[in-house]
Amino acid sequence: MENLEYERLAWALLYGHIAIIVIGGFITVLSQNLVRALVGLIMTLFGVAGLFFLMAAPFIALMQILIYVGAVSVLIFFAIMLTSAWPGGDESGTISVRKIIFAGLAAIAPAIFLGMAAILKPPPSFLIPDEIEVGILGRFFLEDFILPFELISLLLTVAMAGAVVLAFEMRRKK
Amino acid sequence: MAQENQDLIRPFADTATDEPIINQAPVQKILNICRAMSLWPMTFGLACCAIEMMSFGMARFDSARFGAEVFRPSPRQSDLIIVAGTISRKMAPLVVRLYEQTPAPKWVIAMGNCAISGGPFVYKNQYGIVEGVDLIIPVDVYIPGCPPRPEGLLEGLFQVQKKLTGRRWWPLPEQARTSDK
Amino acid sequence: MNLDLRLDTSGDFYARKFQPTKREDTLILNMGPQHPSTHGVLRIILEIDGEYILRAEPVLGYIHRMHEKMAEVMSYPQYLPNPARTDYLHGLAWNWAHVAAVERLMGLEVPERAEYIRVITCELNRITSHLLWWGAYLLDLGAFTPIMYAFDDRERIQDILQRITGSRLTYCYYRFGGVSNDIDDRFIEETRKQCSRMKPRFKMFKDLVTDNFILRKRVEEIGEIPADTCRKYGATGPVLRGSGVPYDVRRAEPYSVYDRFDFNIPSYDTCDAMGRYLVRMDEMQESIKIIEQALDTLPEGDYIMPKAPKKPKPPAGDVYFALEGARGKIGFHLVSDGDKSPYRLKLRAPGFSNLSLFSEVSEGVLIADAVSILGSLDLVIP
Amino acid sequence: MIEAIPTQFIIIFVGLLAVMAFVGLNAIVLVYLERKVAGFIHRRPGPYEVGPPCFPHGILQPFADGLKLVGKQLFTPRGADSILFWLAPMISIAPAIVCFIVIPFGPHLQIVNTNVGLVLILAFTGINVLALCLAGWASQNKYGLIGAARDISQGVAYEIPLLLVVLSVVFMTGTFNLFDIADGQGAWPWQWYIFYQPLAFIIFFICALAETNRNPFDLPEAESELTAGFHTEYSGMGFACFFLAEYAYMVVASCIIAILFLGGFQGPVLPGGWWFLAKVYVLLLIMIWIRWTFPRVRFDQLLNICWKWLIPLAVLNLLITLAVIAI
Amino acid sequence: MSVMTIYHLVAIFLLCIGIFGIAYRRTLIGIVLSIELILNGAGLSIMASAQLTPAPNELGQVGTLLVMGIAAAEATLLLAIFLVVSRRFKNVEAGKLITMRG
Amino acid sequence: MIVKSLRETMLGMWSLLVGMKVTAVNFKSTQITVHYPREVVHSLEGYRGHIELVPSDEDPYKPKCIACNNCVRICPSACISLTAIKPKKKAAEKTEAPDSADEVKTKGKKEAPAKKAKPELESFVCDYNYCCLCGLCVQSCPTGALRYSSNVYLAGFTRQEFVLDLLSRLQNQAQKKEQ
Repeated sequence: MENLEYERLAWALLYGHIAIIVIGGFITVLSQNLVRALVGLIMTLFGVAGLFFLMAAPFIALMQILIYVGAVSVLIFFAIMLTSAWPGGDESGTISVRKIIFAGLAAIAPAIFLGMAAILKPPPSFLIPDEIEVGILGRFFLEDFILPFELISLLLTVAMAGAVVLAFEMRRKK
Repeated sequence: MAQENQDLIRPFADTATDEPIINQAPVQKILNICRAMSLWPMTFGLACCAIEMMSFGMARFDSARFGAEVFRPSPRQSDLIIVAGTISRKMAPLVVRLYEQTPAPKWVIAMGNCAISGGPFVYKNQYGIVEGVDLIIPVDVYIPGCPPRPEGLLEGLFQVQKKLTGRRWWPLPEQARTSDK
Repeated sequence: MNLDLRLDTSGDFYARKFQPTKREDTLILNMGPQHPSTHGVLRIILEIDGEYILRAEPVLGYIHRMHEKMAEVMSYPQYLPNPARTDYLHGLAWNWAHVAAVERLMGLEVPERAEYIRVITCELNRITSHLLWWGAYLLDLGAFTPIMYAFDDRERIQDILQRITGSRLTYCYYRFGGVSNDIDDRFIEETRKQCSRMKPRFKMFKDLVTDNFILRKRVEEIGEIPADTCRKYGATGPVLRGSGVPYDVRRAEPYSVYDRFDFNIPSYDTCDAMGRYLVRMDEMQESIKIIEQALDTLPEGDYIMPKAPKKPKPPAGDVYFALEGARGKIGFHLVSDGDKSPYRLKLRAPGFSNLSLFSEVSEGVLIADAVSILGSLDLVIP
Repeated sequence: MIEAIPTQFIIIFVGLLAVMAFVGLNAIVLVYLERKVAGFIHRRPGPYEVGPPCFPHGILQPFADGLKLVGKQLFTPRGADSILFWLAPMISIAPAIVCFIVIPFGPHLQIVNTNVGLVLILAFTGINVLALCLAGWASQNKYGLIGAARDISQGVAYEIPLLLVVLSVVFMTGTFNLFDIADGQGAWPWQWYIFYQPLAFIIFFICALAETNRNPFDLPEAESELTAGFHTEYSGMGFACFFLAEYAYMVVASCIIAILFLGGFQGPVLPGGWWFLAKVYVLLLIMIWIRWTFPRVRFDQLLNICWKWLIPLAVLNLLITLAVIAI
Repeated sequence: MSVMTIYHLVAIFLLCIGIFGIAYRRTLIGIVLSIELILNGAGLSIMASAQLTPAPNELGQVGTLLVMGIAAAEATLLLAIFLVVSRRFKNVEAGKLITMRG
Repeated sequence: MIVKSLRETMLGMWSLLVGMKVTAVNFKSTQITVHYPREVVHSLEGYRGHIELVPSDEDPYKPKCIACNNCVRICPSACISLTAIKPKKKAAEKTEAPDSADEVKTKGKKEAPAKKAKPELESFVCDYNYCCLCGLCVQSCPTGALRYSSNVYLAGFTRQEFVLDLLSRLQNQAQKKEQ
């Protein structure tokens, strides 16, 4: 009995998060105002974080919030403010129908293939995932996945350096 | 002169007060008492009286005792506009704008003779002074003096509280004992 | 008189005239007239790039009170209360300037005791003015507590002054030929007490603020004004002395009885906000020195000339009288045509000259520094 | 899937309500405390007269302020993005409340004991930056915009040493579980981590001040420079929300410091909850004391402190910690 | 339909709407927002595949973390690039950046 | 260089602690606040408030004023207006308190000082709204009929409240004193 209630709750949560993701996605893509689009993206990010939670990976969910919401979207916000702080510089204005059609086609094509693949050929799966310790994850990173880990560190460092170099070039031009 | 000042008056159409969300008498009364006890003034000094306005917030007279020490720099967060000083014609539109920027339950104190009437700066052929802030924005309480002492401003604060709640909350200064400070 | 009060987001006359430069993505920021750090009614239009100020232009006149015009309408004694309202922080100096200008024009001989009283009260007033500046400046820099301590002392001095002058702020104490009230023993005693009280206070101020690491970083090497620039703009007072020029009217062209006292003219050649800060802090101590000397040597006698003119009518002619106010050189240029009111009066307000520096100094600094510089100039916009 | 749901769903719900009450109460106490402490430092009584004689010393002052703010007109400035404008205060206050559900207030006083508690708090406090940016941007006010830009730079910069310092503590304990971290320390002060990691404590404290926008790092709302910074245009409840959020984050920061460095609920004699409360309030008092003593730092100095001092020191601290652990 | 399919469908939705956004948006920042959506979809898909199948869970989590790291790096770089672009071209609309020389 | 900057920073940190000590000392010291409505400051003596009439020695209901108009003429803000009747004339038109400064000014000029018989004061109005508290009127008074009040607690809802009819105030004060 209790389990049934919990299962219902779980489904409700699942669909709730999916709804958030869908709404957020549409806001992100269709909003005329870039900051609102960013808020839509944040909605989506929270929804995805919620799905991670439901998949029993709270650490990844929190990392999603920490990295995406706390860092990436703040950076994008910064970019919006620095490039087009005032109305007119963003996405206002009409967009041609042709463009919408092409964009829609571009989006639907993979949707059909992948969607069919996902529905018709589902791999074996189960309902209840395991939660793993953060420590195990860390050990995994440092033992088995040391190369990707180092690579991503390198990538981040290079990106930082590149950003700094670009920013300095900008300042010099002043 | 009075005729010219008429030009400065404009209908306060932009500052239409919203209907209160809760409009029950006892609730309103409690809310009014709360408002009276936390009048946040705006950091808005115009001239000499502003210095006395500072004294009013400082340790000796300490407006904090009556919940009025939170001087907010932004008009959006303040309740009380203390017009402390002479209003020149150049400043007048800005005073009006500040008044309009302040959200609805708001009160205005005209502090000092300049704000009340132009004070010592009223003379023949005078060209730059608005003769009284009440010509441009509605004033609730007047405090005369040039400048008034901080006690006067405190009395003005009490008057605003009286206007809000219908009673004076503090004893009269006549019965006060003399402090050694 | 047609004042258009409609809300206009494109800015008013000044902001429109202040065209942005060719550079893109700069922001025109309107600081004031109602802004906590412009102290009342100064307005500064800034063009900023990020946090850096590209150009700054002060807009004056939000408290234009027609002091000069007023003098032409009113008779000499009727004008007595007004100079103190020109610079409401150091009112007595302005009061003195007016009185002394008329006295000089009429050739009146002021009794010695009156001169001493003038010196004492004026110096006390200078201390209150500097104290207020000190507090307000630190308020600009984000420290809230010092102004409270400054007002503690300020209130005490104001009490002392109020007993004899009758007001706290806008004094109307000096009269043609003397002062309006004699000082008594209680005044002398209280002043002495206050002087000795101030000395440990300065130590406390130093501990709390002057030595503070954060404050030093905020004022050192900020707003450097070379002595040349000061001369160009006619800056005087602590601003000039903070740039290493020990020019003080009290010493350069001694008026009244200042030549009898032994005091230093503090000056710092760092030229920055710290220099101006230290000059004012030292000046308060020098003022205390002057007051103590004056109290020691206070002569007996009249406090006002026996036959002081009630309604002076100075002979035709003009006179210029300058003295050292808390903010710099105060000048009164009085032209009389022999009537009961001046023909023309020109006031030299030190704040005006000092403010004109701001535009040049604040180019290329951060907004926070601009606030610091503005505060260190110690402006009272007349 | 079924197991994936936290089994104490109801507990969380009730806990959230309790936390909201706690946050509100705390804000009221803190506002009163702040004004009173400021008053005493200035040699004046602070709030004193408000309230009937049975509530002396102005204890009712914060209530009056709160109710007044509720009764103020809500004002959406012209040209502002009204949805985002009112969304921002809510985004600001909500994560603060979430943070409280994983904090162990006492040995048995914790709503959710999760293995990722510390990460949760770090993740959710980061959202505040976003809220303040939204507030500054949406109000179409230049002061607000500058305040928002300052807040982003400040928030992003100070997050880094904060994380590094937290990591060095986590390496010592080997867990993100706040309860375990607190439990791992002994009852006596020399068993607390402040004793092993004094540098980390100082860095964390400075970063906490910066993250909660407290003086001397209150640049996004620098009163004398930007009038009121990002909340210049907020009136009534919007302002109150930011106010509440600021105090809530202060409490969160103090709680984290107390748990990470001061032994959390550990302490001799008294029951744990009281110790925790005492530690948190001592930290809050120090924050208030600092606020009323120092001037504000400048913006570039703020970033210099972070990049030139705190981050190298934090890295150093981390390396030393690792070395000690390895040995 | 199994739960994993639902997750996958959500991931596909994110991918599609991201692609749509890339084509539809005019400004570079809008395009970055869309790319973030796609990356999220990828992360979700990886997570679901690892957690809900017999595949090792760590693999999925590590993969997602790597995706996040890439997203962060990309955002940092793009921010700097946008600043330069906006300074040189005075706008950040993709359609108007037609010259190759700055 | 590094050592120097480190040393500087350390000294700076120490200075911060010193500052905190100062505030802590002040936290403990006694307060200087005057709890105003319950107690008043000790030093109101000498303060120039608005002016009041001084009663004559023989009759506390009668002012010392001889209606010489000196104060009216000297007042920079033209805030005093007084009317007087000569004792012989019976019916003098009653004037009300003037509203604006212009009116006051003209009135002040119209009323020629009666020189021959000792005139009796009929009304003495000080429009405190214009006063600048310079004290010239008190000093110019030949009979010492004016004094400063130390009533600094004025505040009201209208500005008309501060158009002070000093004569009736004098009578009220005399009445109070009798009681």
